[in-house]
Amino acid sequence: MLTAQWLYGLAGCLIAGIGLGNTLVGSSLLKRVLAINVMGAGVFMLLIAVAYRGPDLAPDPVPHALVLTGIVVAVSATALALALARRLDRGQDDG
Amino acid sequence: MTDILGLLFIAAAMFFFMAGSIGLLRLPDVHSRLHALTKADNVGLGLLMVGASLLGSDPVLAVKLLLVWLLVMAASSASAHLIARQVPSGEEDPACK
Amino acid sequence: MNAIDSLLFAASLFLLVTLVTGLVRALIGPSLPDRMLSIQLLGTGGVALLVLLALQLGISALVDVALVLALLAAVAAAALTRRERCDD
Amino acid sequence: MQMTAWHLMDMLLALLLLGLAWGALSTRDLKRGVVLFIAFGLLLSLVWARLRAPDLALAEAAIGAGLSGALLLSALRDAPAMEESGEKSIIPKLGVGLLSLGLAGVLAWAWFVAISAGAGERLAGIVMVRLEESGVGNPVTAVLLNFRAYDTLLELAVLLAAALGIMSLGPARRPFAPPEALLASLIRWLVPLLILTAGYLLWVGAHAPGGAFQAGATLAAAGVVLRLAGRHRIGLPAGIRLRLLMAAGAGMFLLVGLALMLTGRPFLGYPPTQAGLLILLIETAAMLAIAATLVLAFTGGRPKTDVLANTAGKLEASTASGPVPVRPARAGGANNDCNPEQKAC
Repeated sequence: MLTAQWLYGLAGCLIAGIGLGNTLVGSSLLKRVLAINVMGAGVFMLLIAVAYRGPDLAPDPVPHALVLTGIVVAVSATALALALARRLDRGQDDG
Repeated sequence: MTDILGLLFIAAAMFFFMAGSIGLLRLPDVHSRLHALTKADNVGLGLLMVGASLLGSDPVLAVKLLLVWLLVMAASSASAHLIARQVPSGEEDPACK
Repeated sequence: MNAIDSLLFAASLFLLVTLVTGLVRALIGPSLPDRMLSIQLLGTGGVALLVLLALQLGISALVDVALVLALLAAVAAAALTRRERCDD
Repeated sequence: MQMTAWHLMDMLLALLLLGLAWGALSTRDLKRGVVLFIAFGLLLSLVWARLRAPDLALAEAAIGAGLSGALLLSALRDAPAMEESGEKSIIPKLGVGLLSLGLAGVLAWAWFVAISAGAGERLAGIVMVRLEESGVGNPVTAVLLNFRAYDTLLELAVLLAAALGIMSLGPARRPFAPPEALLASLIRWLVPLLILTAGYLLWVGAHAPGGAFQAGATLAAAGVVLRLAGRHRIGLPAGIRLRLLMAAGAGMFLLVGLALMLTGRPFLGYPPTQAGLLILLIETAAMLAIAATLVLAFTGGRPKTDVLANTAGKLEASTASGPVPVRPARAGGANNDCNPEQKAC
């Protein structure tokens, strides 16, 4: 087992944990959106750590493809969440 | 021989990057930090690109690296200018008030 | 591992440490432009680190990554500094 | 020596990422949080490069460091929605801590299982063996557009759904002020270069790192820069053509899949001789759709001059009754660039 897999894998787990905690208790909507993104990034790190095979070997392309999909979905979900937050704010102004 | 020259260039680049970081950290106000950072880092990157081109010994790579350096210079001088313009207005929220 | 590689490693480590040093400014601020400056440092330094990694790992595509990073660095700075129109 | 050098770098990077994640989320100052999050994205791009994932590094450099940053920095302007709510979470602190630890633990367990599984069972081997039949030389592109094309089709559908959601939530933000001279000259060379780079990434994605996602994000950056410079025309078409463009990615995928079924092949089962061409076709459409969606996401809503949406708005205004307040600006948004709730307008 490679040290890089350990390091990035466990860092990914912790980052996902930090993200989840802040998603639950975040003090503002924007903060919660950031937290969800951080949580996703942690999971991505975990997957890419699993795909890693060492400095001289080609890594596993399947997790790479999964994470690439994930990055794009994450940014579109973030944009949707921000649009919802903006809309929510206007709703409060109206009411 | 070219390898040694390349490494020397990279070592010189490291000096400039260090100077930029220290400047960013130690200088007293945002304008001087901007000044130190933008200048030092772009010189550092230029030296690093020369070094990497010498080590890579591939003309295509060298052209690409040169292009990237020019881009970074143009982009960072523009953004440095934009950031500098931002400062006097009190940096705060640009919404219409 | 030959001497050139070890020296490249040393350089990338050194570069990473200078980037961390610069990130302290993002942490302490105080103003938003101050923080953005450290992002700019991370952008330029990131390009440099990518070039070094490209040499060390032998992945020439990392130079393409550096190119994209260089192009996109300007976008974030522009996003920070632009004002919305309000005179109409 | 080599191993220790890598270890030092890995440790530094992993600690730095942890610290940035913590710093971005633990601060009460949102500006600081957003800037640290952008730094987190930039650093993540370096980590992908270090872990030999240049495809991801490209996507992260374009999206994580560039587009997300621009998106979040503009969100900072919507101050009221983003302010501290002051509400206490209903979940007790201990519970949150336990849940977070639980997630970290479950992930660590999953990671351990994945790592310790026999190397022979991995999909990587199958991908590498069958790469030649896929029509492309880049294994990540092969997985995305051939071996697991369904995933990517559904991803484009998710993207379309997000775009539709954003469009239906309200009008776009107000446009930006006209650019100063320096920014004007910046976009004069930056926009063409971004478009050129997008084309390059799309093309090179067949056999080297790159592809529709990275290209789409880079192309979107061109639209974002134009928007930031206060341009009215940012490359997005209007009306029905905008909708068609946003649906182009998933649509082209479906068309190709169905056409293949007509020839007696399974859905999205490309014939090996034409696979390369078909993949390029789908990727081109996907790139355009991704770029349109991301630019639309940055503007934050449907275009102010959107004919279809404005007719819909008028209908809404004429049929709405009772407690639902319909403000005039939404129905007649085309002739008024200002949101009424902004005090200055």
